[in-house]
Amino acid sequence: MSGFRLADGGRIDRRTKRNFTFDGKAQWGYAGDSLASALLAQGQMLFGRSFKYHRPRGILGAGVEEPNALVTVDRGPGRITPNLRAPSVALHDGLTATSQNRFPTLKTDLIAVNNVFSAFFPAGFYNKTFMWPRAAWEKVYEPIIRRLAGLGDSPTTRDPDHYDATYAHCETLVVGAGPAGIAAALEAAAGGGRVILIDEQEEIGGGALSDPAQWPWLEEASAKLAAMDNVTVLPRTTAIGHYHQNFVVAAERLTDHLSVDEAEGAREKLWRIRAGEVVLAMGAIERPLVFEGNDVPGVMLASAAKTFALRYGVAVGRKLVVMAVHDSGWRDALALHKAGVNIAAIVDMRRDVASELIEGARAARIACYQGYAVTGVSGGQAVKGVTIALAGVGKGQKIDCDAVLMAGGWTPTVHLWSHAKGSLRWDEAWGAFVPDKTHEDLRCVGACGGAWDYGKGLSGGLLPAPKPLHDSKAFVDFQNDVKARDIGLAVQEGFRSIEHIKRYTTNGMATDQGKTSNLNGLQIASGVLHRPVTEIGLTTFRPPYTPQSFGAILGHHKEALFQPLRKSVIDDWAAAQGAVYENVAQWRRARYFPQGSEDMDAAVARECRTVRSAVGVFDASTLGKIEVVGPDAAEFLNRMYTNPWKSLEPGRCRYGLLLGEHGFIIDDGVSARLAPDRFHLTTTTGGAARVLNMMEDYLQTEWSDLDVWLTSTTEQWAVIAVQGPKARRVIEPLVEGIDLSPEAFPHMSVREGKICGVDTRLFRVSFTGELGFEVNVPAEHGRAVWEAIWAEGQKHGAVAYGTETMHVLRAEKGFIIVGQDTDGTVTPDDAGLGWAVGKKKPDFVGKRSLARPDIVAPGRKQLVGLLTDDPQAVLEEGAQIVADPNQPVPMTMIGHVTSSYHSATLGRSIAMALVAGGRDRMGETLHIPMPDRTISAKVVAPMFYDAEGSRLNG
Amino acid sequence: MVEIAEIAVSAAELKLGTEPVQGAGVRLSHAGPRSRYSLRARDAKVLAEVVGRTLPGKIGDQAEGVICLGPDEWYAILAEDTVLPRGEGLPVSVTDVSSRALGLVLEGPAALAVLSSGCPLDLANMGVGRATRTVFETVEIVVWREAEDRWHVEVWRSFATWLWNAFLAAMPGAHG
Amino acid sequence: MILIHCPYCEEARPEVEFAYGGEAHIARPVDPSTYSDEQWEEFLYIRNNPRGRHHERWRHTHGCGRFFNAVRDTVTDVFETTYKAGEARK
Amino acid sequence: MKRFSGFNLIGEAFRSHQGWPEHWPDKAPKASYDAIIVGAGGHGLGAAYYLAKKYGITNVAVIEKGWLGGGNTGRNTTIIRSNYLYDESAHLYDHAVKLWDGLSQDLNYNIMYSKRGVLMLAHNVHDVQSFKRHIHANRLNGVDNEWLTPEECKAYCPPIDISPRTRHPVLGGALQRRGGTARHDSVAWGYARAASALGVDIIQNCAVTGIRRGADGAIEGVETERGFIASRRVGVSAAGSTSLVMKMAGLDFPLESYPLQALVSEPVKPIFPCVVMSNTVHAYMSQSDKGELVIGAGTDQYTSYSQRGAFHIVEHTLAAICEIFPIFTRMRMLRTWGGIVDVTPDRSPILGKTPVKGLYVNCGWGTGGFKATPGAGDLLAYTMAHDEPHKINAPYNLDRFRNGRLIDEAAAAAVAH
Repeated sequence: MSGFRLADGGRIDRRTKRNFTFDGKAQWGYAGDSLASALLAQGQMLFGRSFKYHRPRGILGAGVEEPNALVTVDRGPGRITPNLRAPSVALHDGLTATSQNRFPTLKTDLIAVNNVFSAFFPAGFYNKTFMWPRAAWEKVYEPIIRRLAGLGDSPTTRDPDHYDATYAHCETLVVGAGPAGIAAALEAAAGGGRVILIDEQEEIGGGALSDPAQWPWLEEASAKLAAMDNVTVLPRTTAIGHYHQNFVVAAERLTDHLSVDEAEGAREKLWRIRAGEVVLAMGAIERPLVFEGNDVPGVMLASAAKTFALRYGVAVGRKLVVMAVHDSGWRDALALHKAGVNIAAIVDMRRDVASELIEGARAARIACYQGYAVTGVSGGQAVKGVTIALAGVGKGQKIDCDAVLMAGGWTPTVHLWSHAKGSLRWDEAWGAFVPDKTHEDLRCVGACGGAWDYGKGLSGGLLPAPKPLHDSKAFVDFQNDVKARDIGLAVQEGFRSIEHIKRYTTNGMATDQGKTSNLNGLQIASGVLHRPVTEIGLTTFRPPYTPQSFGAILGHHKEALFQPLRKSVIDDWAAAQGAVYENVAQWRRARYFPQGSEDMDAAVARECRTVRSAVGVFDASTLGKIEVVGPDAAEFLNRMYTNPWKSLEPGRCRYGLLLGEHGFIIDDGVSARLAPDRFHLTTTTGGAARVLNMMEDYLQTEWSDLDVWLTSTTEQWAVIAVQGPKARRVIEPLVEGIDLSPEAFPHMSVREGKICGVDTRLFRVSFTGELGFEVNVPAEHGRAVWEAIWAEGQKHGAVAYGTETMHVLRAEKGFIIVGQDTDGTVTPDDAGLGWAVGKKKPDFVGKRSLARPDIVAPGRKQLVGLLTDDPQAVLEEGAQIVADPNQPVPMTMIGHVTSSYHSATLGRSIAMALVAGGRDRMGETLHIPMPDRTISAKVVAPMFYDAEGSRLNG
Repeated sequence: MVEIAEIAVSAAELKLGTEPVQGAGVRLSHAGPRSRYSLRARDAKVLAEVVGRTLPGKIGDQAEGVICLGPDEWYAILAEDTVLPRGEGLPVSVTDVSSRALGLVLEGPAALAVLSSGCPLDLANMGVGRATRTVFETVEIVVWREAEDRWHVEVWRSFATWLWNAFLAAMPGAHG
Repeated sequence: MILIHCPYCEEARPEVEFAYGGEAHIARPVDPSTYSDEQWEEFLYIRNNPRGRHHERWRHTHGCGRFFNAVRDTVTDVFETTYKAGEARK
Repeated sequence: MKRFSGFNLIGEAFRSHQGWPEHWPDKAPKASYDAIIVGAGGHGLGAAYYLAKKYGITNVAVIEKGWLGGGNTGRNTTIIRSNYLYDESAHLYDHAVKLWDGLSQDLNYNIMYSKRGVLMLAHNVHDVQSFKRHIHANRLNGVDNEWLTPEECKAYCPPIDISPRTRHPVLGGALQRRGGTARHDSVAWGYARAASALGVDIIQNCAVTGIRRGADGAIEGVETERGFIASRRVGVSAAGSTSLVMKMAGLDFPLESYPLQALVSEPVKPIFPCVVMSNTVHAYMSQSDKGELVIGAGTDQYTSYSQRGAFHIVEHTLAAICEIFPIFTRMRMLRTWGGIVDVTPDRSPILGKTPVKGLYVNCGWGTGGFKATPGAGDLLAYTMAHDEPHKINAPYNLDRFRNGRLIDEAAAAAVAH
């Protein structure tokens, strides 16, 4: 049928038809319709199924408060969105919507048997059963419960849409563009400051959209706002939360209201708004009444029926009965009557109702029943009629109707006010909480501020009924199937705070977050407990105001832009060579350079052999670098690092070990003194930012008297390590102005000069144990210099090697990697780096902690080398070490393997490990129990190659 | 049945553009090579003498490419190949960081909106000629308002690719 | 995202430019070696953690780079004041 | 206490469930108790239950300033696991996991412990080394934890994107099959109901205002909004408020309280079968029985008691979630909330005696307290009953901050070079 569209009226465009489908069935509506109004116009009453009992449900509200009519909208592959509220879905051509949480169909839902047995599933039923047999919970009960629960289906593919985000600033932000909000915006705009006015609906106007008398004014005001260039008006934008200092987060829906082929650009946009003043004009939401049968499709809020009729030109029924406890019900009824909707009767719990309302109703030939309450609703999937009774207990009389309108009074929308930690005050007249105090520059205007005259009424939605509460089937939370009696049961079972009652019954925890159920639940609880509402408390509102897509919240941080991936200037060259990468902190680094069909082991073996026998080139650019400059530079480093720095000659390098104040190793690196007042520090790749921040901390807050400054030069320098017996021969032809001879340029020294014509800081250092240089050149020249060195290197059989080979080569020499061979609980002595601690220094960061009882106690884990009895067995890094392999589990573990590799140079495996009392165990055989076998290994010094270091001077 | 399509472009595949990109009301381009120095000193006068330039006195001020970033810190964006003396032995720090950063330029009426897509500052209220260190989402940048509609953005070299593409994502018309 | 008034920049700036630095006015001893284990534990680990007025350090990392001190109410997160490092406790 | 069972549930259905008594009677404080627990979260209620059930001390009061279970117990993401590295941690959390198993039956209250598995994703070589270390240590400690290849991770949890082209490719994962989730509120309610059935008084809306110590310095009782309550044994299990309570006893603690946020999506049909955690991208997620995706965010950087966090934390968390699980960008955030987590310098708890005789403490659980609930309760009870820590919680003393014997799990997963 299609007889529910009124002859005229509404803001819809009757000349423009919109075709759509619901549950596969072709339907149509007009431009300006919502999915809900278009379906109602077609006589659709049944929209969804409830969460728990799968009861048939219709439309309750006309806005974001809607708990029942949830649909899934399908905009094509990857563009499926579940749980959308039909009244908030703008109609567009080709809209494809389906109902949810029903099996197999909306009309005949087999799971509705739950409803028959609902007596067995009261609040908290799951706590009381499903415990036997033990295993059955996860195996049987839980899977079933999980399948019955949930609403729509999650998307199962990648979302092709993208999302925008921005920051915005204004002097005044107005949330809600009803009459009060628009007035506030106009007033603020007149002052000249930047104003942002946002509203969640398709067009601004709020309540005025449902009141044709206000449309001319609305036109005018909208035009005025549009004309002011200091005003930004954002419809389809929901303020989801208020955060500290008037930081309001809102999300704008850009394309979901358009047909798929009209949609272009980002789907949604996140607005992160910092406002001087925030004005909340979010209005109020009408409250349902709690009576037997109040969830039959066709029972809805009076304000919703008014909106459907006056804004969308749709009658929600042919014969309506209004159940009111508030004047607004009468006013809406009269407005509906005026719009041509047939109101059969107005039933009001109150005996004394303002005479002009009664006269108005009589004049409209509407039967009036004061002092009566609806006690029952007939009809299953649609209303057939109601039973009313005097004071809810008298003899019942039936009234035929096909829709029932509830006018239970109003709840100010104070969500954002609460987000801002504004306090609330109980207002008897409203029967609701209204804003009280806040420390933010924040105010509420219009209905949400409690300042709105839409008549008087009773507070409290529970109507008197012939049945006792514990037998009542009156619903409070429609989506979660919470009945008044569930709240009674919760109280009976000892739950007295609203937080408890809410969690036990799940009242207010559905996707509408209690917009229509919180206050009714609260007042029912207060009634049962015979205690004032204020003593029961109000559940705090949390962001978001309405459900918000993850997509808009993550904005641009999606896929390729999720997080920056840092690459050195030589990275592209490595890629061209087919390098395999690993991520290290924010960087990616070449791990190895496979040739042909080589796997990692083969490639690394080749790279290692070549470095040891000829030469290898390695991109060390990601190492952190800090320029330390000033007269007190040496003094500062002396206080930061464990070892002495004042005595370091310009032109020389030193290994620096950095501890936290807790005495454990946090970073290391080789640093150079370029001039009496200038040092070039290096840190680990991952430690760069951390170390600089730590040094700044000490410099600024502890030793601010020192004349020294720190500058990050990590990205100023590209660093090319040239390592191997032929290293000098490779760079010799390229270097100008530096005498590379061993005498003039010994190991652990630095020179400034030129290479390939560009400035260089040339370090003679080695992390491989071979003769080695680290060429520092300004990053912009890094690639060119690298290629020059590479070309030269080809004459000497050079390889490019990656981090894996670097790890193997340094392990052969027993050099540690902070973060791999140390783990934040390792002291210098534990790591065998006691030599790097200045014994004579009175103080350095972390020194005092090294004297703590447990740090000086015997038996600490110490870094040692391990040689497996089977030279080909490569231990797994992280494998645990025991002294007695035959002990039962739990075993006593005395350490773990920190580094382990096959060493091509030595033709066997090598490993480093942290072992309790390790240095006293030299020569001991320890055991590494693996799942399939136990590997035994001998404890040795962590130095496997060229112990005397002769190759350094090759 | 979950089926996750491959992403079109990965973080590793992002490219740093070389040519200017024109979007609706905004143009993104490279500022080109510059000499850059980090200048530090307790006493601005001593430093000013060393580098032979006037140093703006207030944080956020800028004079001839020298920006006051902090009470003892200035950042100089100078013509390519400008060399400043190190002032060795003096209580100052003059450090060449020419290669550390790249300069990107956003210009046009929509430039402010592009920058505001990820920068939390109220840039509309930032005076022409002023500059500051801040962030674009999680990435540190230095923003210098060279003219009403022209913004010079300094970013560390390895973050430039991400920033370039983040700007593109916020540029109407230039959207990938 | 809280706004923090930087006493060096002399303007309120967004939290993401700052790094929190823990409780303020915990001076590192000039000569830690004179500290007993108990004193050293107190310096390293014991924190006031009040509900209400909290003296704390912040660093304007992505701004002027300076560490400074602040007094903030830990219940409302509202700043009472911020002041330069080295100034007396407020 | 009326027994909970399917049989009684059906029986009650025929009398409209009017026969169910209060879970726990709301008691007024007596003049004195043999033991007082300050804080009626899962840990505190658990301690009261085990004091009465295992250690024969039934004259016990649990004092709560608000409503029981209203703190972190009701605000966490309900993850249960025990695959910790160090022996001390593995033993502590595995003690808890053993108690989780069968807790529903012990309490006659279905707390919905669901062993659906906790999968921790490794995204770089350092993660792999660190996870393997955990797995080996767990195996030798008798704690289940196994290595999964990326394909096995995908098979176990299909929404994971294991493409090598993501910003943080999945290189594998560590799976603890016994890990999972439980219903947080039910845990508090179940303990409260079972404890009060054993004679424990649960006193809500009764803030502690002072701690009274005798001339010898020993505990004599607690001052409360409802008067003085005497006891020579007081156990403080007050999470974020522990510093404040300890100050009343004249003790300064190595604790700081930070805001921790979490959020849930709208409910959908089952799509996410387990718990997945990723430390590298900072995200963890599971799906509740109700169908909501339950997502943990990070802590804010500053200390606070506001139970309110910054929005950019949520931005980063959801970006991370959608990076690993790209099918969820159109899912919608339904509710966010904040808790106050008390963090120690080594991010491990303090559980045992204090320098004050008769004063015991259980705090510093940081973001990991829920999983330990039964264990922490039992061990606090044991320590109070014997005036001696159990060998499992002995290492979790205050001395470690003086002598340096820290239990630093986070440091052990130190960031790589």
